[in-house]
Amino acid sequence: MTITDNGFSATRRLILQGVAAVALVGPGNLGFSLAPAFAAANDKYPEDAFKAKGDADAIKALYGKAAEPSDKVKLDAPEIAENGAVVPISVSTTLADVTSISFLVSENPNALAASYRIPAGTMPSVANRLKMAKTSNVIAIVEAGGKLYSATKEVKVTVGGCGG
Amino acid sequence: MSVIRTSILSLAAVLQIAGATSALAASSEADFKAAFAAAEAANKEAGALRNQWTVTAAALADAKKAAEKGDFDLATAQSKEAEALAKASIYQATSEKQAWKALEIR
Amino acid sequence: MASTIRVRATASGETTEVQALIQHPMDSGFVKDAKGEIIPPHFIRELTFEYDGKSVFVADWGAAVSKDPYVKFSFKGGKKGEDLKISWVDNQGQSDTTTAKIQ
Amino acid sequence: MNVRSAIHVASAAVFSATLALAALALTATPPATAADTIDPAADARAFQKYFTTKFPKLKLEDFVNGPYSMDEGMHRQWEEKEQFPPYEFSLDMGKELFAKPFKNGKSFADCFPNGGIGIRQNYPYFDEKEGKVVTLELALNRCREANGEAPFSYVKDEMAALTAYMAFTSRGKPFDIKIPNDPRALAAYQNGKQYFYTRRGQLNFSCATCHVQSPGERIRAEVLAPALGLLNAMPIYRSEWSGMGTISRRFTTCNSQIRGVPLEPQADEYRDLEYYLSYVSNGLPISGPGARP
Repeated sequence: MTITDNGFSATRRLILQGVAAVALVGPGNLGFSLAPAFAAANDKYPEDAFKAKGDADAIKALYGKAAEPSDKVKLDAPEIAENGAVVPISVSTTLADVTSISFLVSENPNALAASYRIPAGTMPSVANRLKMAKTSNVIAIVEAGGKLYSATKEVKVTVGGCGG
Repeated sequence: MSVIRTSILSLAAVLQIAGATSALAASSEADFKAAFAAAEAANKEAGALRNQWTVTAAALADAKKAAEKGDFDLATAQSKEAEALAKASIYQATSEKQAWKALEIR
Repeated sequence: MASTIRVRATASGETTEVQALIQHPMDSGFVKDAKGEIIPPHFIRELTFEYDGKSVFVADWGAAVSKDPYVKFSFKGGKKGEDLKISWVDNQGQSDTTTAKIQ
Repeated sequence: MNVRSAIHVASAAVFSATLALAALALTATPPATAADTIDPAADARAFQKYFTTKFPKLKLEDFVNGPYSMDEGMHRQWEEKEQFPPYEFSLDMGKELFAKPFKNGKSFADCFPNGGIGIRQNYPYFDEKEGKVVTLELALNRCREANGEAPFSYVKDEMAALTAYMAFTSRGKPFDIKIPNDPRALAAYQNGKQYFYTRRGQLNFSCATCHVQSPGERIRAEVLAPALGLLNAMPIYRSEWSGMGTISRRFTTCNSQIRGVPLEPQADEYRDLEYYLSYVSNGLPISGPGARP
């Protein structure tokens, strides 16, 4: 999986940001245009969070607050990924009133990989397969009772085989 | 093992000096054509032995590109490199005709 | 055309475990094809699971979710034979939906 | 610029000289004098003994899981994938394709014994009429051509889907490769064995360098699979390719990775190599289609 230099994707993001900004300012969302939209809690696709680069920006865009590490968040990820294209990552927690779970890969071009809305009655545990550009910290975020908790693990990623 | 290592190093030094002096005279298109043909022939022979290397083809392509731009020094040098690689792949194929048995599980 | 969504929903005790595998390229927009051109971003943005008319799970996905994406979760309730509705929509406006029986 | 290209040439010359010297050193050590009679059965016993001694904790059938039987971390990632494996779509496509009649009304089932179900473990076989090894991929394309249909690519997509379905119908059945009492069959087997142990490409590796001398070790992210049971999981969905690949795709990509020019898929050498590799894994169960890194 060859990753291009960021020239192209930077311009792509600028165009999209332009579009999103207009949408936000549009009549329906006027109220939101001042404070960043806390998309996670309501039912809208967190556009800005997925466009943020670093994990801190993404978490802020998604939840509007910082997370504190907690050992009640069990993050399961391999120490060495067999392949950066398919990395099995899952999280479970004993915390109560979980409303959202998200996964971030700090070193990916955009840190936020996936975010899940957990309605009442759904168990606070998710497994999925993510792409990782290179060795990076994987961060699981759990929103429980309005507070944010996190767990972080480093996953080593490199290409396989003896090269071209 | 150190005997082989020292002999390789001394051989390398000799080649280094020889290589530097001979390339000083600029290569002409004719030099390139001759070197390129020799490299292609060697690579063809490796093909007959079903044992070509991908890097040989790459060096031949580089040489052709350099020649098209008129840089016959570089083109000749890359053709010589291609020939050296092709010859190494021929040597590998012939020597392995017997050498493979050393690895065989018995 | 066969659905792009493969689901296994199994009820055990008072929870139902759901696994889904979806056939989708999930192109990130950062990868070049053999001819060196960028493969445009093409990934599922939203995947929803509904049981008994209510949403039991919603996935908001970015470009970093693997090709042929997989997800597993479970929810309280759900009995054998009941329906679970799954639908996705991607950033190019394509979508698919299917209804699976809980085993 | 002249000086730079001179160094360029010198380094190449030095490189090939070192290679020649190194190769010379290798041949200098007299190869163990193997009796030149070809005894596949004895080979297979020695082959399996080598790996069961090297990995005493593994049961024979564990070898078919390749790298996943070599490393705990890899095994857990495999288990996760196997819950809902990425080759599901190719398997379904293969089942549909296998049943789809040709324009002339016939279908694959008419070309194969037992309608093509549960027979993968007998391939490749030595065809005494043709005097050559015939692989499952070859037989599938010959069936298409015999019925006026265009052949599929040997490397992926339809061919991978078809062989995935046929492998699936043979899951658990032990490899059962036969070498008839025919000197040409013995020659094909020996030719495959020689290919397996022959060093090639600029990296000067043979299949054995990785899969006999260093299974369980890593080349960058990948853990190397043992040669025993190497083809039992074929065709495979590799995360690396994010798609299915047949035995042909694996052989050709391995060649180019060590900077050797690959032969055309289903070249005689590859057919004989597959014959040898399958024969020495006789008795190990078919586990295809498989998922791999």
